[in-house]
Amino acid sequence: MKRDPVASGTAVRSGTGVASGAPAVSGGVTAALGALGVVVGLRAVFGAPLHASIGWLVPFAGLRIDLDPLGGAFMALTGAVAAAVGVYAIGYARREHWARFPLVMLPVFVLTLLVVPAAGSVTTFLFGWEAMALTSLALVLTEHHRDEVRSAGLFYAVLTQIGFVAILVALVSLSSASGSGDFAGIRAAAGDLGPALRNGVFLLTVVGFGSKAGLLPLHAWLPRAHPEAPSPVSALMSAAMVNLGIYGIVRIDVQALGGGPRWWGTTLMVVGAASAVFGVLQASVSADLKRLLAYSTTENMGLIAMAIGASMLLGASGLASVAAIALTAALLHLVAHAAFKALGFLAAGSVLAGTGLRDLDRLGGLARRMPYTTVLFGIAALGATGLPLGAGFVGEWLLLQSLIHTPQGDNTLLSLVIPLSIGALALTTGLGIVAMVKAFGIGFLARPRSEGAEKAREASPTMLVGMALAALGCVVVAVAPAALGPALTRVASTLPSVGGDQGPKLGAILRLPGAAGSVSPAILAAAFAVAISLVLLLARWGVGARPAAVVRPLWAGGGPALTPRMQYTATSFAEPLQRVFDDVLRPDTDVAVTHVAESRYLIEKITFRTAQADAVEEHLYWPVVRAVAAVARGVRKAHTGSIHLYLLFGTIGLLVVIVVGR
Amino acid sequence: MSWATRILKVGRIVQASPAAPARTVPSPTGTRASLQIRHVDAGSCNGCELELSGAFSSVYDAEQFGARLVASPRHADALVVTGVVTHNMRGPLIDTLAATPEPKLVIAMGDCACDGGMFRNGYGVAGAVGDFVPVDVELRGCPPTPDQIVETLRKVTGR
Amino acid sequence: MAGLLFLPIAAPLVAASLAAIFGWHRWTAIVTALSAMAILGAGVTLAFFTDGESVVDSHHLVRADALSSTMLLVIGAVATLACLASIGYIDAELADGHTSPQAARLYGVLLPLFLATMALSVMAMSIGVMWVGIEATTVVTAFLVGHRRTRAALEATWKYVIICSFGIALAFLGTVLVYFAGTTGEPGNHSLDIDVLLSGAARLDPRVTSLAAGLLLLGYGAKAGLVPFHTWLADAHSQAPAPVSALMSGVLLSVAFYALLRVKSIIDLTLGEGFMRVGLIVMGLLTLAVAALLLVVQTDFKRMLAYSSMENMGIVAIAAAVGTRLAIAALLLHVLAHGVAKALVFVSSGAIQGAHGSTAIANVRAVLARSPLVGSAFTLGIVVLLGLPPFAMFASEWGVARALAAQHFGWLLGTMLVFVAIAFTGLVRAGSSMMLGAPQAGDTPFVPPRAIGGTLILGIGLSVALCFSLGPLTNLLDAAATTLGAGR
Amino acid sequence: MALSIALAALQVLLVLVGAPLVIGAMRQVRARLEGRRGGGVGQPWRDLRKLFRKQQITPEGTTVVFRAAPFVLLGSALLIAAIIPVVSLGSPLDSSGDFVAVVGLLFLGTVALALAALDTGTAFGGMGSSRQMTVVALVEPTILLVLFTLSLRVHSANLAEIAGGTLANPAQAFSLGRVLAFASLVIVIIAETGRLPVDNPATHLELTMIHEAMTLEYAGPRLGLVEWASGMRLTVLLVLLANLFFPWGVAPGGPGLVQVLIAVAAIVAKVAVLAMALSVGETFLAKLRLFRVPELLAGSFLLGILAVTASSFLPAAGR
Amino acid sequence: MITATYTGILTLAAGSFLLAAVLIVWRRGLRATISLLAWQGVALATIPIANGVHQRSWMPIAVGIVVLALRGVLLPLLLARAVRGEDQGAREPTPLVNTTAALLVTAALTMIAYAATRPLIEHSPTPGTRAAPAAFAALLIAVFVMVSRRRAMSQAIGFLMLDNGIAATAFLITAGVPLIVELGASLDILFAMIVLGVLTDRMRQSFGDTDLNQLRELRD
Repeated sequence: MKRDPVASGTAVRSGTGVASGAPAVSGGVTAALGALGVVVGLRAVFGAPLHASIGWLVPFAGLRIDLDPLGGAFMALTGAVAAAVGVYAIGYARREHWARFPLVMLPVFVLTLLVVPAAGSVTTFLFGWEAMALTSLALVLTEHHRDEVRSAGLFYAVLTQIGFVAILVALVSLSSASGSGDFAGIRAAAGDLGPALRNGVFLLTVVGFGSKAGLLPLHAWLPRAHPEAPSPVSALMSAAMVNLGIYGIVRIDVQALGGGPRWWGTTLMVVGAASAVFGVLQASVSADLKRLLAYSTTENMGLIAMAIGASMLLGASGLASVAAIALTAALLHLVAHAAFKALGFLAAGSVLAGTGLRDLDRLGGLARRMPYTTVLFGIAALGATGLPLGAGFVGEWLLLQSLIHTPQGDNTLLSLVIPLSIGALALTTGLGIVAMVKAFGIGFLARPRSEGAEKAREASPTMLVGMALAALGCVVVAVAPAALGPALTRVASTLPSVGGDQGPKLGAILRLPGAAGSVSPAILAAAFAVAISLVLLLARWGVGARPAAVVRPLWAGGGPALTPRMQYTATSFAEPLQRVFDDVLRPDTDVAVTHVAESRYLIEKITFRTAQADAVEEHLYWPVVRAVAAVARGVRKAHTGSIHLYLLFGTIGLLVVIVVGR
Repeated sequence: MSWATRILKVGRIVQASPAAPARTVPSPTGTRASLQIRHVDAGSCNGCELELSGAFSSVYDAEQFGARLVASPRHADALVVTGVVTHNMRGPLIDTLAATPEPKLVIAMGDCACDGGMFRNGYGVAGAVGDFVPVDVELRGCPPTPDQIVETLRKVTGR
Repeated sequence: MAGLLFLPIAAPLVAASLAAIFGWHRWTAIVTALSAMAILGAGVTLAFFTDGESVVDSHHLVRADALSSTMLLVIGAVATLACLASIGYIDAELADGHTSPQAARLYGVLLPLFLATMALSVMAMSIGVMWVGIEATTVVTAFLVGHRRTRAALEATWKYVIICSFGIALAFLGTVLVYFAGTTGEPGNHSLDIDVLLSGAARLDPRVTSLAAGLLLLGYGAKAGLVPFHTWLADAHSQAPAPVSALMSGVLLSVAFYALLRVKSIIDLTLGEGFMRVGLIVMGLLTLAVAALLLVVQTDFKRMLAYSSMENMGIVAIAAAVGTRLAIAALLLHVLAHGVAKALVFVSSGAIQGAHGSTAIANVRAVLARSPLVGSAFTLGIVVLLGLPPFAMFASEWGVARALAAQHFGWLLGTMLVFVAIAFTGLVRAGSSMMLGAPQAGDTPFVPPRAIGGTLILGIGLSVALCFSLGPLTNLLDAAATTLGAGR
Repeated sequence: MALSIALAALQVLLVLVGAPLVIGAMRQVRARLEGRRGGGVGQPWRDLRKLFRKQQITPEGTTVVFRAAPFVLLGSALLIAAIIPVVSLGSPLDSSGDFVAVVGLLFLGTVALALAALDTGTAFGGMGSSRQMTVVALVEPTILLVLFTLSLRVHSANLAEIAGGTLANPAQAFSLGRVLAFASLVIVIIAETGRLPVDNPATHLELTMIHEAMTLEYAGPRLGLVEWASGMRLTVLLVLLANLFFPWGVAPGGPGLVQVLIAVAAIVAKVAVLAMALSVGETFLAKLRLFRVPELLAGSFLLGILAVTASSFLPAAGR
Repeated sequence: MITATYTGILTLAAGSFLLAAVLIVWRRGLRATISLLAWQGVALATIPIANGVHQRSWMPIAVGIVVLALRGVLLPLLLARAVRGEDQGAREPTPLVNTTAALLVTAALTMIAYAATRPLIEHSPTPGTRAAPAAFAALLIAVFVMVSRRRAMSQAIGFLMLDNGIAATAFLITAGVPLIVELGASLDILFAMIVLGVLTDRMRQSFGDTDLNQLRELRD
């Protein structure tokens, strides 16, 4: 992963002499757009919906903006991420010498991200959606001089397009069947649509939006594109863009169609659970910091999809109040994920900028050279583990609560689905802890494993400010999720099946409606502080009889001084786990033994390499690709270049016409 | 379940311990009956090791007097050093002592450790333990019996 | 008004005669470019006069309605780009000694003639004359395709002429049968006129007309690159000089399709919408499938662009099959946007070919880094062709999709989009491997000739101008759809 | 309020004082079964007292993570002691933290220690950390499944509710689901607290260590905190085991003095019994090969799944 | 002209037209083929002239004369000149389909043509229309010639036959399309043949001969 300075310099600076103020302008505009998105979005959430219609934009259709609380909430969330990323990007772009093109595309990308949730019509939505795909693709390709980036870009482009096709077919069928191109109109007419259409739309949206959210099976672009994009872009993609996949599912399946039969929710839960477990498993064995974060995105989106699925399933089973808990869980976790994933990717970007590395096996010891970044990444990682005092805790807690509160004795489907979901959720949180401990512990603690890590530079002030903003978000979600309460209630009120006053109360203590169950992150945090001070007190025991504290070299087991090479690496850290999940992960291991020249019995070095292929890719994508390629080869064989054959084609056409046409 | 019945049948294996010897060595921390020991083999013939493990076995049960073998010098109050100090083990021995937190003491166990014993003039031998680290307790014997070991430890733990 | 009607045909003819007399000079080339602009200008002017009502010239020879104006716009816009690019192209060839002054003169004559025949086709009063115009394009472009006189160019030309002539001959038979179906033996000089046929369409013999419809579909389909007569397309488009490829891919296919639309509007009145619809759907889907599949295994970038044209013609055919007002308007926008984008891509691919001496995708690397202008133009063109917003082909493809859904062609839409996605994969893969990456040893920077650079900038400008909004063009497209009888 | 806070303080105190005794008792039982005399129940307390009088050594190159971990570890254990029903169902923190939060806090401590081990940058630290995290990855799901089984009847994950529910409806206490859940929770406790056969707390062979490998660099008071915390974690888990499955004797919220006294006696008795049972079990077991540990944990996960399924499909008798 | 005679002439013309086509399939020598093509052109020209005489209109007669000049004389001459350049005995090498099979295919095509043109006859059962199947059959045979012949010149001849067939069909069923269309069409054919001729020349220069099997460089 070491960057070749020459190649990077030539390609990034090619042809453009960027003024030194340009990063500030680009980042500033991005942040300002983000802030505007927050303001407008929040206004829409709290009762100032925005309507605008521009008929002359986009031929034959026109654009239409309809910002309701649901859209507003997503817009505000996107804006918040963008604001932090924008500030960060000022320093990052300067340090990485961005060319003019990405500087221009960054705010444009944010603009498209803001347009999507504000779209009031199918046309506007798809327009924004594809524009978002295009701008993000362009940004992913910023460092296109690297082979991995191009490969990632191709994956991204193709899978996004497949997803887009699914969405397009779903939305266009929906709008033509309901006779309206506006979401409002679709919503009004949704009740009269036939079940076949509704089911088709649901499946297509799960595939299409799921691909954007990184859900199985169209997830493969995510762990490629997110790591290879420049880090501010990774942050925007992983913390804001994927959310819009969830938004699509909520907007269409939950809001417009008002939910469906039970198998809808079940399907979504299965997809979500599979994504969550698969994602976290991959994350926990991944040795690339950004790839790990990207797989963690698949994991968290899977959890959110599970929550939405649960909400749909429960809503369809007539359990509105529990459904509301599940939905709140989804929304809250969405916010939490946005906060900690943005922070995570920004911090990873700082590491990349400071060391030129993202390979955990070569990092380490950053805590001393990059203390602020380390602390900030620690906050993000804590959030991602789902442990208390972290940002991810409350969302996962709510999800678990919704599952616990599902009465199920008399319903076989629920009795099957709910326990299995709990199992998946449980496995996910367990593995999530491993992944994050690895990322933080191996990457930032211990001693540097390479020269790059040894010479790490702390992030620049604007980068730190950007990260601090995201960290603030993490802390708020972790300690005071109550702050989000009013907004979430407003959003939930726009959704049928969970509407009304049934949602969980997000006060200082989170309480569930009509059920026993509560938790209070704020009080827990306070109590934890008290507990820690108590421990500080305990630690004073015997302090008078104690010799003065000293600093000593590490205990090397009696051997000579430890070298950084002797440390555990990310790969070795994950090795036991990889062994456990050998059958699922199917790693590709390769041991190469080099003997010394003189004797076969003496070994000079042993190289152990293990590569982790994506099982879904292996068993789903490539067969399809091979099949298409085989058909294509067949078609190609039919085009031999022989003019006689070509004329024969025409003749056959002529004969067919003669036979059919008469 | 045959194990259970056997345990019941055999009952206590540990031999009766004599009264606590006088506490000749000040306990490192002033705490009675708590001594964590890190064992360092500085170049032993393994005779002492055999006896040492005997001292912690069911028959002698040094643990009943508060002594326990630990894995890291950081955890230890005392180093039990066995054998002569070979050239290769001189550095590690010094390092190990340095890694041990204060207050600490060094118990040289066996004749070799105390003065080099029968290996004194070996080509690989650097010297006795006392030549490199300050020895607080000497335990003579080649090898010392478990009884002797336990007794010495009891002098330290004071139990 | 009559003068204006003849202008699009006459102006290129003048340019052709000048080139014939004086040979290839920069000024004759500029005159040719001006004649292309004249076509564009005439298209714009006529667009103002053709809101619904068609303008008919005396002698019953040429006419113009909103559809013709739209086609003139397409021809004019792409031709302007192609003619400007020709200046740089031929000058460079002459300078390198790749071409002789005689060949350059021939090129200078045939290029405007090509424009004239296309203008004639879209403005012909009679579908017979329209056929003559389209057949003439084959004759005229034959030597343009074979301009480079290599073995490959010769082979492409031969296939082009034989296959297209075969196809287009069938269209003539179809035209004759339409004439026969309308007259019961009595000859009439105006019985092939579009307006006459439209008003008398109800009296055509249905069984004869259905045979005629099949033949016309095959015949004009051959020229439009539809299966089964598509086999000439990739060869000819890849062997022709870049500006000619641009014209052929960007407009010639559309002009042929225009003919199909014209006869479709007549036949639909006789046979109902179903007949042509089935044919167009079958041919469109087959074309789309073949093009998409060949795109993913493509190793030659000019052939890739040719197959992309086929792919788009497949989409156009499906849109025509739906035939609603929205579909036709979207189709025309598609044709316009595709024309401009293809011109851009072909002209820049010419520059790439010139710099590499090869058309193999594998031999081209890091164009964006080595020649930002050419790289940007090619990339932008590809992005437009991929149907990504904010560019016009997003709007047109979305319009087609909506029209399909509105007519309950969900399965068709789905199938179409699957192939479009396959084609997307092929284009993105090839495009990114050519454009992106870091230059390696031996990859030198290159700068296209000034005229080509100018063309590229103009093309980029046109493509960008077509994003977001069409302004008054929207009304024109709507009127054009109305002239084809697309009521809904 | 004041009463409940006092009760919470009592619980914390009880666990704080009792934890070393639990460890001591377990060692003592083991020693007796091995035919030894043993160091006595108070030995861990003596060790602790000594450790707090020893020099504090900070290894070179470690960061604040290494220094803070013992505090987080012990702090989380204290907090858990305050939340869970040790003597009374009326903890002031019961509404602030339920079973999920308790499990989370438990793992927060584990994570802190694992990070501290990585922070040292020694091979053994990384090894212990890696192994511990592997165990956590498999233990956490099992705990959540057990939690789910337990909360299924009362529809709450709040510990007082669960314990109260069992008290109110004793017939439920011995359903199939709960038995399975009990079994898997026992395995989980063994794994999480590093007891045999998962980890040998008495080993000094680094290559077989899990928990010990992580603490190799700690010395003096910090080591004391870590050891103390380990004991407390074991104790609170045993308390949970006792009071969730056999809540009899636990004082209700707002109890009288007698009730509290009974509750203290009850919990001491229950934990003593459980600790001894655990210790007896340990004596008969050899340590598993490291790579067979996951099999054991997977087994407990399976038990958990079975427990959940049993509880959700088979309505309990008292329902 | 009385109708019977007119019908007879039309039938005769159409018949010899078809016969020429069949003979072209049979014969492989290029020169003989070109003579047959000229014969076919004459037969073709007979149709509009007969029409004109029958309807007493000068226009079809004029068209007929033009057709005679172009297809009966000029184009065969052009072809003959091009063939003179062929060095290998001006003989079609073994075609892709052997002669027996080719004749069988020809028969099948003729039947298809008769089946296909039924709607035409039903629409307007004039004497000309009744003869149209023969012309249509010749058209299909021409297509077959194009598909099966390997020499470039043979394919050009096939193309000319195809056009002849279309023209014959047109003359038989409609008594001629509007003049401008007819003129344009003829001009286009002329140019197309010229183009093909030039291309054949070029091919001979760059490939050495005109075997179309060499045109397999461009492929996917």
